[in-house]
Amino acid sequence: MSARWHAHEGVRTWVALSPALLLVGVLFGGAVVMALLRSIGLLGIGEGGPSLAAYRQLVTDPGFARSLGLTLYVAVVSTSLSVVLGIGAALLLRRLGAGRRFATTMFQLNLPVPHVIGAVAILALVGQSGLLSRLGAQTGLLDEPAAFPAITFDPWAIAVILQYLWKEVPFIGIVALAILAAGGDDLEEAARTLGASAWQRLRHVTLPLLLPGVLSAAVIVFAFTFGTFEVPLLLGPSAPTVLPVLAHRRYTDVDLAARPEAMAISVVITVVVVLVVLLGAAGARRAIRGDAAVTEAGG
Amino acid sequence: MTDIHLDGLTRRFGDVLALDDLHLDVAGGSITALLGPSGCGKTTALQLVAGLLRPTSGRVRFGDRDVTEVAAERRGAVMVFQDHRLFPYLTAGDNVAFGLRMRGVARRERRRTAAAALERVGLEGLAGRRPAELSSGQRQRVALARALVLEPEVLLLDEPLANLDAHLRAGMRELILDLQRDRELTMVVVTHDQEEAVVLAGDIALLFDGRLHQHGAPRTFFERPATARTARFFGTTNLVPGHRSGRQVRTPLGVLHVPDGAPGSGADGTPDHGSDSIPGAGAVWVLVRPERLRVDRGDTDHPRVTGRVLHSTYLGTRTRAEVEVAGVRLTVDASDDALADAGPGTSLTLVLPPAALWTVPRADDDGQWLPAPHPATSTAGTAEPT
Amino acid sequence: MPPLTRALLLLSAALVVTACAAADAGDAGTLPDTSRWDEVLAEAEGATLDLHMWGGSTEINRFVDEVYGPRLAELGITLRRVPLADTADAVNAVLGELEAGRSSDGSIDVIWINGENHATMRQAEALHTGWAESLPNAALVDWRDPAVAFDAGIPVEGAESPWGSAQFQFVYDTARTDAAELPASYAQLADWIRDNPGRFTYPAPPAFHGTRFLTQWLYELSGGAEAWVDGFDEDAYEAAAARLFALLEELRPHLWRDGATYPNDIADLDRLFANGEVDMTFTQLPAGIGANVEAGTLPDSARPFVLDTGTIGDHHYLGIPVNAAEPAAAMVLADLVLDPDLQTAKLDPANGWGDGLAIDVGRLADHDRAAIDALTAGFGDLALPPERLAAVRLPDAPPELTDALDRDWERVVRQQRPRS
Amino acid sequence: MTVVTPAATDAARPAPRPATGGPGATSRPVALAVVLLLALLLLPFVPLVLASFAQGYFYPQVLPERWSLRAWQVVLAPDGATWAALRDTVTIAVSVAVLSLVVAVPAGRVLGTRRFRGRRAVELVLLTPVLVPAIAVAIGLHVVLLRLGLAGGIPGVVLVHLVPATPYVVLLTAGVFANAELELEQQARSLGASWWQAQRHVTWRLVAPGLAVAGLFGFLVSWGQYVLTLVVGGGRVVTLPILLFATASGGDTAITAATALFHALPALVLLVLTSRILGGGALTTFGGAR
Repeated sequence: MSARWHAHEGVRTWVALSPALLLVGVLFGGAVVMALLRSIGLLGIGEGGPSLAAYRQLVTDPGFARSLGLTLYVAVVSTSLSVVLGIGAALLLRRLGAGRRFATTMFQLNLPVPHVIGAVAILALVGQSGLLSRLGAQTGLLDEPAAFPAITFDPWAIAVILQYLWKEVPFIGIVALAILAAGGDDLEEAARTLGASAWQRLRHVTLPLLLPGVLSAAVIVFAFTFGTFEVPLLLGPSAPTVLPVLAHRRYTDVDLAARPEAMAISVVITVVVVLVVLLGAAGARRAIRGDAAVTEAGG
Repeated sequence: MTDIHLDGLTRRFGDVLALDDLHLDVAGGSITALLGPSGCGKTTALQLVAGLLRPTSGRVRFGDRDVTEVAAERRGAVMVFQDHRLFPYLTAGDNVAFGLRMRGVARRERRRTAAAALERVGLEGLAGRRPAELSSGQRQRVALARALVLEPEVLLLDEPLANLDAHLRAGMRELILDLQRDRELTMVVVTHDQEEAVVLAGDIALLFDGRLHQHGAPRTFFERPATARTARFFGTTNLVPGHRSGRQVRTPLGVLHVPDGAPGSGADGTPDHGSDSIPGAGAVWVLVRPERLRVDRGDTDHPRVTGRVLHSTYLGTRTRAEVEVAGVRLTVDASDDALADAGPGTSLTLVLPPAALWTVPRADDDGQWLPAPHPATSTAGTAEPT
Repeated sequence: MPPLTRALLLLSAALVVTACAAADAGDAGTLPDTSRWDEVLAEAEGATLDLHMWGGSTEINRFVDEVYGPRLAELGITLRRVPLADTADAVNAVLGELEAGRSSDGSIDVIWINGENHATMRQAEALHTGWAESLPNAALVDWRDPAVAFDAGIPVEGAESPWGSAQFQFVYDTARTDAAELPASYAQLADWIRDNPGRFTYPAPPAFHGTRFLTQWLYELSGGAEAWVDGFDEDAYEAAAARLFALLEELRPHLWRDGATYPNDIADLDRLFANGEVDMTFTQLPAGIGANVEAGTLPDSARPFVLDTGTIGDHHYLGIPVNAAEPAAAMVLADLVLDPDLQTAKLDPANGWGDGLAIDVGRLADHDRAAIDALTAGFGDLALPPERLAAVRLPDAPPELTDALDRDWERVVRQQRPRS
Repeated sequence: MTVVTPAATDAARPAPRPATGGPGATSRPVALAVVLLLALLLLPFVPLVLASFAQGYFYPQVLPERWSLRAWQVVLAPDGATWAALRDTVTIAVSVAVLSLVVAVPAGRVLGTRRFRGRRAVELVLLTPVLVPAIAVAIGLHVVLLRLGLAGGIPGVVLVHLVPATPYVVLLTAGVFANAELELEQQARSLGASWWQAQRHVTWRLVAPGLAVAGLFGFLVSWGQYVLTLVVGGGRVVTLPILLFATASGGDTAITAATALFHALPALVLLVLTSRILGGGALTTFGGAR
């Protein structure tokens, strides 16, 4: 192979990649740069030069700290519960004999449904005057709406987490099913003949097999639950609220000085998410690309 | 050493009868091969022995212990699979130590035993490698080590060599035989390759369509096949149609004398299921192995036949030729120069040593194996007795 | 203002500052002369009019499409109604275009606007001025009424043509609350809240109804609306605000959900009220809650009421951006909506809206006036009589006051931080 | 995210062999647990459906006292805002799907089949827009588009939707190419097919279903976008999410419920459709289109 061919090969590679990188780079990169610049007071209304006033303001503002805490709590709880319940659901569905294909299709029916709709539906279900509360009233268990536990707009953001579970448990479940479908049964059988009990098979075969793929899917879930705006706005608590809602609230604040602060919050959201991504980066890419590690086992 | 007893083992999947009433005994410390074409139920049988499947009916006994209801993980039968099934997220060493870990053996002890096992299969020093970094041959040997390290009562191999390249297979067979002799394991090997069955197993059980067709020592399958189907499966290509009465068989090649011994009975006389209905006479196939036929050099009084050579192929150590005699095609394997020089069309006389002849029952319509006689030269399909 | 309320108010100053610098010397589109109205009609013929308005109420949207659409079509104008989740989106779009140098042929011809959005656009000089009072139907409007001449304390100066009027009213449920117990002032409301723990709340500012609810409370604590008519006084505000927020803190445990959280907007409050989680909600419709009851968003037993100490009444207007592509057609619409028969139709809840009049009843011809009187008589007790509303109407507060209220509420009530 | 075609795996396994339990039958507790799981997932749709057919559906009514088709008549009104919103939403989503595929196929092929220095870095760069929250990006993007004069129109919205959609589509396409047996291309060439014929008759047939899924994924990411559409669309672009939020702030629960169901329906139809295209019952994961 002449060197020229290799060079040619390399060039062709980067030419093929350029449209995607250009589009994502210019648009997304431009947006992030804009947000960064405005968070230090440039391009915005402030005449003064770049200043970290907005960030200093955030650090001193207890409201910000509480919001950050709440957002982390919501994202971590939603993600970990989604992983546990998702894997549980996958293991359950896998043991279904007849009707497994139908059940799995129904299981992921709400995946394409946008979150906004999920929020409206969950509010209508678990709000204090929602369907469940009304059933309580009809059966005499509850005498007034306030008797129903307040899990919407509540400090623990339970309705928000419920909505995320409603969408993300099927997502993790499907990823787990995909990984196990590519050789999970065979390895468990091999383990059985090697004397592994049901519990040992789960701990030493099924879970290790699922780990890389599910971990990367979990990163995606964390990034979403940490950064989304519509669901906590419709279902979540108002004080403290999650960072995205806080960022929006500061953003539309009458006081113009709040705008760099809003940008700073957006930057913080971005930084936290990118950090988590770097943590699970390898797994995330593999999960999305679908060639989970287990395929080598089949070879 | 544990012997295995399978009593009337049957397994049905919906309306598919995968295994039908299998009765088989495997002596402790011996190797039995379950042989047959794909879909004949041999893998299902193995899984039933391993406990990975529950039988629809029938019992599985290890020695005097009835293990039919015992779960695979407590049955003491380890299985090595065709696709090696190593745990991709564990190193080779950890894979081998897996079974020990399940038994709660301490880490240092496990590591030491695993290293020894790897060395035993010729993979010392590769304990740290991931399965993805090993060749298919190495992976299969790790799988073997993983099973042996548990010193199982029973070792079950499901087409262990099917995925390996030809040159690797011979080495692996030696390794398996060596390991088995070393630990006097009771071993059952499933394979579709009769050569592998003959080399590995002291005893072969031939299955067709979920039923046991013939069971016995490898030689009987070559020399004393019970039925034409067994013969064909084992590659005895010369089948001459004929009618037998007593020890004489009228065939298109003339009257042939066959040695004593009821047709289809195993050399060591073990009763065979497939052939209990054979009377001493009637429609039979006369079988003669190509390598037992010889070119006539006028130095014997054995029966001789003369035919025309259709074509011949040089196989290095010997030559294979196809000779048509009275409408019947015979394949001859010999290292005789005369054969090597015989071009197509030349006339050739072959010797039929009586000891090499054997008869198996022939159903009236069972002529499908016979290659359609060449229209131009053949006389009637099956020659009238002369 | 619903979520993303003033999402793009953000860009106002930033864009305006850069836009003015960048845009070439303001040759924003000039307005046709309204004195020769037939020429305006001619110029408007064949135009496509982009009307940007809050799209949250399907009834209002249907009213605009089905009533104004055909009448404009008769004049050769195609109405294109663009629904907004928040009027600030349109404000931002105009300011964005100006900032990007597009000072003419803009994408928006006319905006349904009032209050802060009006203030923002006037601050950015983004609205045509001086045209509203010269429309043919402007004669029907009482431009001397401060509620018309001033929009949230800022003089209209012909930059906005009134479309309708509204007045803040409370709503209660006769099935749950006895009319006699109703409070007549904010002081009595505070007592009512203490007596009915968990049964009252208000939308969180900067939601429109929340801000207005607190503004009226501030009026009562600072000696009435008169104190603010001639502009914003920082010290007077500080004094009154201190008393207001102290009171709100004291009342907090008695509110719905112990005052830990507040509904996002009037829609959430309506839902809480309709489902019996709280006992009061608000409305702005002079024609009362007939339309809401008919649409099933409020129970049949709901009734409006006002406090003797007064509630804020104001007008909502139509404004024409400086870079409007079809200013003539925009003026035709502004004039059209003031036709007496269309104002009456807008007042009638059966048509889905029930919005107050922008025109002065006194200036109408007898038959128009009779039609309106007959209509209001038919409202029954689902609406308050116009006289009752007029008697307690207070002017809107200057934007500085409402902005200060919003900011303080966020810090004190939402974030529980002491007022700086 | 992972392209799953269990139909293929089921077919690959000769005899049906559930891991445990009797041959083929499902043990009772497992079936019961699955039914409960599915019920829980479908439960939230119940109050929406009830509310959408009700008039004055207040607490404590469980079944509406007054049934009414008013909400659905308004939502489905022929010249109503809903159909216009649906038209725009579909136009945008389809253009996003197509454009993202056009950009993704070359990049995906390279990422899926070739090892080259910097591959990991490229993937990470492509991954971040998917993960960074829309609110943080929306504001910055709007100013960028304003500078480009594209704000406030459907083209601008399509462009901005490409940011969260393209990465998913590229990475999914990479997965498709990684799993496709591209050696068949050489096989075709050896059978005399030209480069172009090989692409058209072999490669395309191999990757088409997978690309359909990737494209559909781009469609669904755009389909559910709210913040980006609102901020960049400047209120002038009314997609279904925008309409849903506008009606939600309008307070009429019946119309909000009907609009929500109207918005959810097409996505569900697409799910069933694609599972049919890709071979009976094949499941495609949409990774929870945001």
